[in-house]
Amino acid sequence: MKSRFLSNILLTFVWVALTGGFEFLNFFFGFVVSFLILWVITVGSGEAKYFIIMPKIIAFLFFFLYELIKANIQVAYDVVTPTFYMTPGIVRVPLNAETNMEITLLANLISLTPGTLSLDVSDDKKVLYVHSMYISDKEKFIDGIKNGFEKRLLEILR
Amino acid sequence: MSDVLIAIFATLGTIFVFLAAVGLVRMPDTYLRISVTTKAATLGIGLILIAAAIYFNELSITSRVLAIILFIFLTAPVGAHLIGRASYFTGVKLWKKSVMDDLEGKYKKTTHKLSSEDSNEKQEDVKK
Amino acid sequence: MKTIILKTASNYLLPLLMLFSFFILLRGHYLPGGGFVGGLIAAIAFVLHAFANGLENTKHLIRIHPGFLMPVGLALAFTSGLAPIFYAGLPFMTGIWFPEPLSVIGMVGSALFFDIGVYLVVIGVSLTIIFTITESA
Amino acid sequence: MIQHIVLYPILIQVFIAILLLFCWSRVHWQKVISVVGSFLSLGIAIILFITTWNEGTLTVQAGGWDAPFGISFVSDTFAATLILLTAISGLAVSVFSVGTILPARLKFGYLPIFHFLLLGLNGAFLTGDIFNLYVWFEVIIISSFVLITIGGEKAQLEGALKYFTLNIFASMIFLTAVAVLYGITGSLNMADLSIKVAAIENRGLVEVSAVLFLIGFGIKSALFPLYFWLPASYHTPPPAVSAIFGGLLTKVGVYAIIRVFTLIFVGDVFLENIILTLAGFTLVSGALGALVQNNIVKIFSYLIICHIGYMILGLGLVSELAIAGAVFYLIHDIIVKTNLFMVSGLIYRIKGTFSMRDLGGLYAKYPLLSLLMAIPFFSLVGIPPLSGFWPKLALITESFKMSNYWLIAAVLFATFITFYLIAKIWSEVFWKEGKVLPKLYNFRYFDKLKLEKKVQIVAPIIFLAFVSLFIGFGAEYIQQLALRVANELTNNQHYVQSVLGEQMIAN
Amino acid sequence: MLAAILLGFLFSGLLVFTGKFLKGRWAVLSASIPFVLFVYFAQFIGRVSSGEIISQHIVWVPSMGIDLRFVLDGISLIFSLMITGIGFLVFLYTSAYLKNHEYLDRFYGYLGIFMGAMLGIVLSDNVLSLFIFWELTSISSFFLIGFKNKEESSRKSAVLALAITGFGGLFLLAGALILGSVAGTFTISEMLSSKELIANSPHYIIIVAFIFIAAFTKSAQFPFHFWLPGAMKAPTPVSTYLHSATMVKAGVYLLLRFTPVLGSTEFWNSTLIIVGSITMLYAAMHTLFRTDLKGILAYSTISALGILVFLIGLGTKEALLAACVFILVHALYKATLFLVTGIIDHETGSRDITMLSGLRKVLFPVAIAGFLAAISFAGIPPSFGFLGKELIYESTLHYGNSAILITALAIITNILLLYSGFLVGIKPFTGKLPERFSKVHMPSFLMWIPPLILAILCILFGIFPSIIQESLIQPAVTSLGENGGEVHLKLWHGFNTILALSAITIGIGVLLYFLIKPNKKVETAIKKLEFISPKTMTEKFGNGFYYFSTLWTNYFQNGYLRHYVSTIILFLVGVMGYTLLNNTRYRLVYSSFTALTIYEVITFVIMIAGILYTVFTKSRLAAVAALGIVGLTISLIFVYYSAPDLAMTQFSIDTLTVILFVLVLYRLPKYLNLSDIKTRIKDGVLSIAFGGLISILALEVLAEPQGSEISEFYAENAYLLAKGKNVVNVILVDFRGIDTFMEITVLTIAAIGVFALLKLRMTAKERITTGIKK
Amino acid sequence: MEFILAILIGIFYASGLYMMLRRSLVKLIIGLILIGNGANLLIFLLGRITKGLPPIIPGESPVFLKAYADPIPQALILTAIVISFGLQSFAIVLVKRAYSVVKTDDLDQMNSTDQFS
Amino acid sequence: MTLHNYLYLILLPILAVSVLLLFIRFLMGPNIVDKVIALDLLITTCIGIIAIYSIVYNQPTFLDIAMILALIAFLSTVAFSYYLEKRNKNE
Ligand code: NA
Ligand code: NA
Repeated sequence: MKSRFLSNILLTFVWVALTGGFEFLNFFFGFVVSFLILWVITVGSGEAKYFIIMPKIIAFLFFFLYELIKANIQVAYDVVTPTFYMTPGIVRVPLNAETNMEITLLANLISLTPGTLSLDVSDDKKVLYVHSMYISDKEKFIDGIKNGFEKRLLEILR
Repeated sequence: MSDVLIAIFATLGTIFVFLAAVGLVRMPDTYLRISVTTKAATLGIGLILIAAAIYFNELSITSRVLAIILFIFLTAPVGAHLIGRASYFTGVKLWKKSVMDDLEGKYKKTTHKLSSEDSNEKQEDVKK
Repeated sequence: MKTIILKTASNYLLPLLMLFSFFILLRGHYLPGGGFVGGLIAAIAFVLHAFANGLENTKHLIRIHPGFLMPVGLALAFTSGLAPIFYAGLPFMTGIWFPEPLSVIGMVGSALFFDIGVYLVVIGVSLTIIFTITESA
Repeated sequence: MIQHIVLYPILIQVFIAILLLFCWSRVHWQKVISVVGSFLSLGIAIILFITTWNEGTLTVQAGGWDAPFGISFVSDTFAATLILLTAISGLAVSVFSVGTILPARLKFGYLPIFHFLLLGLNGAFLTGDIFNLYVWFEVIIISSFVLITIGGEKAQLEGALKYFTLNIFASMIFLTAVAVLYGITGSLNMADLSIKVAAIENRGLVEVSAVLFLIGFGIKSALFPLYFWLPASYHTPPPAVSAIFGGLLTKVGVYAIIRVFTLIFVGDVFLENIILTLAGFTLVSGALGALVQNNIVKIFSYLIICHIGYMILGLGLVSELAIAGAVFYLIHDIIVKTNLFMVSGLIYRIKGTFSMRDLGGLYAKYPLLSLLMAIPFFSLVGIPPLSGFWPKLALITESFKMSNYWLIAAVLFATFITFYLIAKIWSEVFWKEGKVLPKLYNFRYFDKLKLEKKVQIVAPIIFLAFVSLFIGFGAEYIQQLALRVANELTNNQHYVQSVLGEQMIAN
Repeated sequence: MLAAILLGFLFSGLLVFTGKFLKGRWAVLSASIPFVLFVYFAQFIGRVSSGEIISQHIVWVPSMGIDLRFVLDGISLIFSLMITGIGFLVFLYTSAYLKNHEYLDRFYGYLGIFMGAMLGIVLSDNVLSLFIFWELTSISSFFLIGFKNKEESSRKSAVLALAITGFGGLFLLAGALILGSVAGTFTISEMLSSKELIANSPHYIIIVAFIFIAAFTKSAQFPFHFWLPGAMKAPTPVSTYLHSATMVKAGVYLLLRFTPVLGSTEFWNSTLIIVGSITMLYAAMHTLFRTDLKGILAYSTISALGILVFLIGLGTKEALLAACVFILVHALYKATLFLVTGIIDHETGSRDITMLSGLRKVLFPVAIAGFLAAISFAGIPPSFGFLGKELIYESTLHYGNSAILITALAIITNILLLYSGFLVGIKPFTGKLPERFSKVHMPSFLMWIPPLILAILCILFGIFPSIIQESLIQPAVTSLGENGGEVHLKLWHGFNTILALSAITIGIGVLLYFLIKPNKKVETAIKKLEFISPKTMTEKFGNGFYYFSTLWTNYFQNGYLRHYVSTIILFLVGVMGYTLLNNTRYRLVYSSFTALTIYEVITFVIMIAGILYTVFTKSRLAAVAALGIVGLTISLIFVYYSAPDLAMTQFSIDTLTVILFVLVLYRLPKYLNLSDIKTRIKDGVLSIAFGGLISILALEVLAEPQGSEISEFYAENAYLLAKGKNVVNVILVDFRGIDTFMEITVLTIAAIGVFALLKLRMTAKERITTGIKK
Repeated sequence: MEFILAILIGIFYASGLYMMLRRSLVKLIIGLILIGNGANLLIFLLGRITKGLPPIIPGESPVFLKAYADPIPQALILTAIVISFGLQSFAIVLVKRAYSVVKTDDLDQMNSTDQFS
Repeated sequence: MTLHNYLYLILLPILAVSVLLLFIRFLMGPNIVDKVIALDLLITTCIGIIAIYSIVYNQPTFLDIAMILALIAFLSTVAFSYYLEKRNKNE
């Protein structure tokens, strides 16, 4: 119930931002619309509470942006230069993340940074298979993910 | 001032998009293409959209721009994941210089069940 | 498709898309959009959900049969067209409006209800078609 | 406010259809709603007809926007007549459907779609806007697609594919024509177009767009050499569907051709010659096709094509009398063809086949029913003084006045073949001793039906037989009507005035 | 008079419901209908003979010039009395002949309709109403010929007869309509005043030719005669009534009726003389080779009809008088003989002339009737037939230069007819009675009285011609436009050439009767010549025509959708190309075009490449993806050219379409390349022509100015009146809301269609199947 | 620009027709879609095209301040697109059903209803 | 050079060329997956083009189209993946 309420508030803000009218009536209307939508689709079985940890999120966002730009440049270099310096492959990364939300966010973040791509999660949710452009050292690569994205992400989410 | 900002954002964005396009053409295998491009474009489009937001400088438009960016960031990796997975099912081969394939033999051919370990029983191999 | 990534994503994309669809519906009279595109986006939201979670789950989520939205939408559109005949003896589909605009939606009148009718029909139609095809695939 | 009535035939069908959709799974209610609704809409059609007859052309501007800005709906005598005929055929087929359509089909929306089809027909007849006409055409064809495929039997699907493709293609050509017309006039209102097109200097473009309209509508009305979809498909759906198709569907095309070529594209000799040529070939080709068939429904299908030729011929001859002939034929044909396909349904119900070779013995076993069926048969041929006879008088006379002897020959030829075929059908189906046919499983033969079902099958046939007898024996009324229609069509300023109002024309 | 005509129809209408009641012993009562009518018409004899013309005018369809305008003059009267009088006897006869027949009620029904229609023909003064009744006689004849409808030959004969008479009927229709538009009226009596106008009209020949075809088919003139022998499949009362006494004379009546209007021209006279004489000779010869009584009678009827046409062709006063008399003569003796034949057939079960003899011993009154009729048939004094023949010779002898030739023709015909008359009327009754016929009974008096009455009349009118001279013949001749002089019918003219000719005729005829014995061998011999007979020719033509129809239909309706499409497109390209290229000015107003930019060029390049890729790719999925790209570029064009709503909609629809394709496709087999290179080139050329024309058309339209008042109105009023700023949306939900309403209706229907198409599976219980597995 | 668009529309019509003349069911439908797109673009072009000025009344003003694109063709096309969507989806399903019943994608083998019987 | 000219004459053509490159990949394939990726990226790039275009013509309205593209584009990728998986499963 609480989580649904939070989702509701969140959606209300999205609505207000979209319509651009900061009046009480618009908030109210946005709330009603969001409420109805949530009621229709009965979503939100607990995940939404995580969104309230705002500072950590912001910190994480900056970390992510940094990674994003860094990796982009690395790849860009490889793209524009005539020869490829890549050592690509598919790596099996064991997961600490447990819930669907955690796994999904992690996989997406990995995918979003250039050069890596989450291919799939094993059915028992223990392993993430990642395709990467640069695997000079497999252990180092896995370590980078586990101590980088995963650790920070789980900090926020848990 | 804002004009300069717009120009910078737009230029950077365009370059990223362009590089993604070049990458798509140049990359030697499907996984690399997915890997390289989807995200580069995402970043590039995000930057261009920010340029537009600055240009119009209006709350409703800015919020719309943010919504678009949010959406691209939400969907692009999922799409990449789906299509990458589908590539593997359909037997798209890795680049010949690839160094490893941990996924090999993990998919059950008929049900597409993915196991986490190399189990003792022999798994059917999707790739031919 | 059995992928938790898509499944999880679709769970947060669904409400978001629904919100957008409603937003696009309402502002159609002033900006690009309207019942048709709005309805399509809503339908696409559910289709996405169905891709990720299987059709049964999506149907369960919607609760009513999507086909039912078609007569409801048609009836709404029809009534909004008939209203002027009964209300003021004006020809079919003549626009009648509340005198004052509402802050978010703008002017409220028969045309708006008509557009909502369109919205419902489009959702009903798209979902009926896609669900039927998926089921018999 | 009397002109509000113009939209009622449309609104009632919308209402019925929506109501039927709400009763999706309650087939019994659907049947009741459909029949009661059809009676209501017949009532409305009669009122509209009488009002139009007394008051002259009526126009209602949908949405309250003056022409040419909104969509005008116009009921002149022509439109009102067709609305009336649609209501009559609609009522008959509604009852017939209730009696003959399998429950499986009824459970999947047969009746709502049927009423959507009637809605489309009513809309097409009443609209005064060329693009809106396109939309009504789409309503008609999509409903007909659904009706022709419902049940999904192999033959149905194969026929439907051809039906679908060529009709969609016709719509595209129609749309192309609308684009051209809008491109040169900037208008869509047909009355407005009537004025604007006349003022256009580049007659070549007008002619091209007219050709496009002719071909688009020509496909829909099954003219030679555009008719191929019809013989491929009309015999595949259940007879109730064929009845409404055979009676009304191709006629919408004819209606549209007549409307467009009397209102918008007037006085182009080249086009008139093309229309006449097409009419002649249609008469002959349809007759030749009918001659070689063995399946009675296929014979009727080809006869539809053949007889379209009469109507188009009347239009091509341009004179008021000839158009009156075309209109008379149209009136006759709608009723008789609808009935004919219902009759074929009845025959199928009795014997379980459409094949002339296998049929037989009807007259011995069902003398009264046979006599009843003879009425549409002989009306179709135009055994005087039955309904099909009268319009031919004007067509032959006017062809003669144009010194177009080969058209007279075509008319006589088509009449002769029809005549011969009906004699042959009578001889083979009714007279000949019937074979003992293999029993059909799951088939309820006519004998075994409950009285209620029998009435639902036979009553509509009797009803339409009486209507066609009235057309024949009350030919004077029909001819007066046809003359008035022809007069209104050839003097289209009434129409234009009614739609645009006095001051618009002055500008 | 309308009532008189309708009585027959009413009677048969009633029979539909009360048929069972009349089938039994009350059947004879139905004869009261023609009897009443006979009396009704008989009461006009006095008024008509005094020169009065009784007429009735009922407005029916005035706007088409069709009135029920009935006129009872001399010629109509004769026919009316014949129709009702013989009708009365035939009705009586039938009640016994078809006693307890399962479908007696139907039979009477058809007869009733026929009688009404026949009266309609002879009474109509409006040529179109005449046509209406004309067709009704064909139809009722169709039902009567096919009465024994379980026999295939009956059905075939019925269809053939209907086809031929219906064919003629159409010519009557066309002829009447043309005549009507030339004369300015459809009323025959009014046409008389415009005789000159009609004769001098350029359409005179076609009018006459059409009316001739109608008359010849109905009256079985060569080469349209062959349906009549076939029509003998009908029960004997029908042959009696329709195919000898009345219906076949409708053609003769038509010619007589139009003699005053159209006659007395070279074309009229010589055509009739030629056709009439060919027919009378040809048919008379045929009687020599027949052994079936009805066959002989049929051919002799054709021959007699030939004589009538021939006489009308002569067109002199004498000839017309002879025609009037001969109509009656023929009706009386032929009806008698048919009825007699019917009795023989009914009682002995045979109509084969070679088998029948000595029947006088068992059927004495019938023998008398047969004998008397044969006398009249043969033209032996003092019969009415003799009188008729004298008149014929008189008219041929007075026919100018070719008198000798045509008289010779008439004599030959009459000799042959005499032979056939004896054969039918006398042969079966003379000689030894075969053993197997010894138990033959006399039929009911209802059957033998009617022929006897007729036979007696054959002699009575011969001895006392004055009975009918003043009352019937004179007014009839007058009504044909011959007013000069009185008509005198006398049995005895003194010794003259005509008498000599009669004597020769009778002498040779009787000689022939004793010399030639009919036998089957001759009949089979003549059958070998069938292949050049008009009937065979017609059948061959029919088969050839059927073959042609098959070819034609198969050519166009060959089952290949692509052929249909290409035929339609060929037609479209032809007509459109002709009009467009004829009127194109090939001018491009570049200044009015918007400038081209690099991104647009690239968009176009991609779009075109996408289209081509869609067309030529070998993978279905790739085609769908390429279609997605094409859709995307279209959206871009909508963006470039200010149509945001369109861009959105196009894109969302394209995405949905792709999804639909994808969901459906994986069930389908791989693309196959099925057409050969030649087909592909042909299709390619056609496609390019089509696309090229559309492009030229678009450019042509762009060179024209376009009014924009309506869009300006929308732009000005969208917000002020319709409260919206997105004008496109305002149009959709307000200005043109009904379009949108119907658009969602279309969607709903499509969705239901999809649902039904995929979900509705006829279960085995619902699917109708035959027991036999294929 | 208009010139190229006109040619492009011709290409749409031509290739649509060419596809319709093939024997494959799927190609047939793609052909119809292409021609439909061509027709829509034709309406668009013949309604005259304007760059960068959508028919949306800007800001607070009640009427247009400067020239704008003609909204009517846009509304017409919108209706036409939506209708074609309905037809297309029906067509696609029809193909699917026809294939599952007739067991072939080859149109030439679907001519039983035209034959004499 | 004004901002508008810069965007119009330099950036838009670059984006257009990118689209062309992507299209070339679409044509080249070699797998259907590559075509799908190219299509997906094409749509994304179009969002960029539209955004620039809206600046050039000062029409924020066009951003709404970009929004729709962003909302729906993803779905065709999902559909194609669905197709590929399902087809593969059924073989
Ligand atoms: Na990455
Ligand atoms: Na809308």
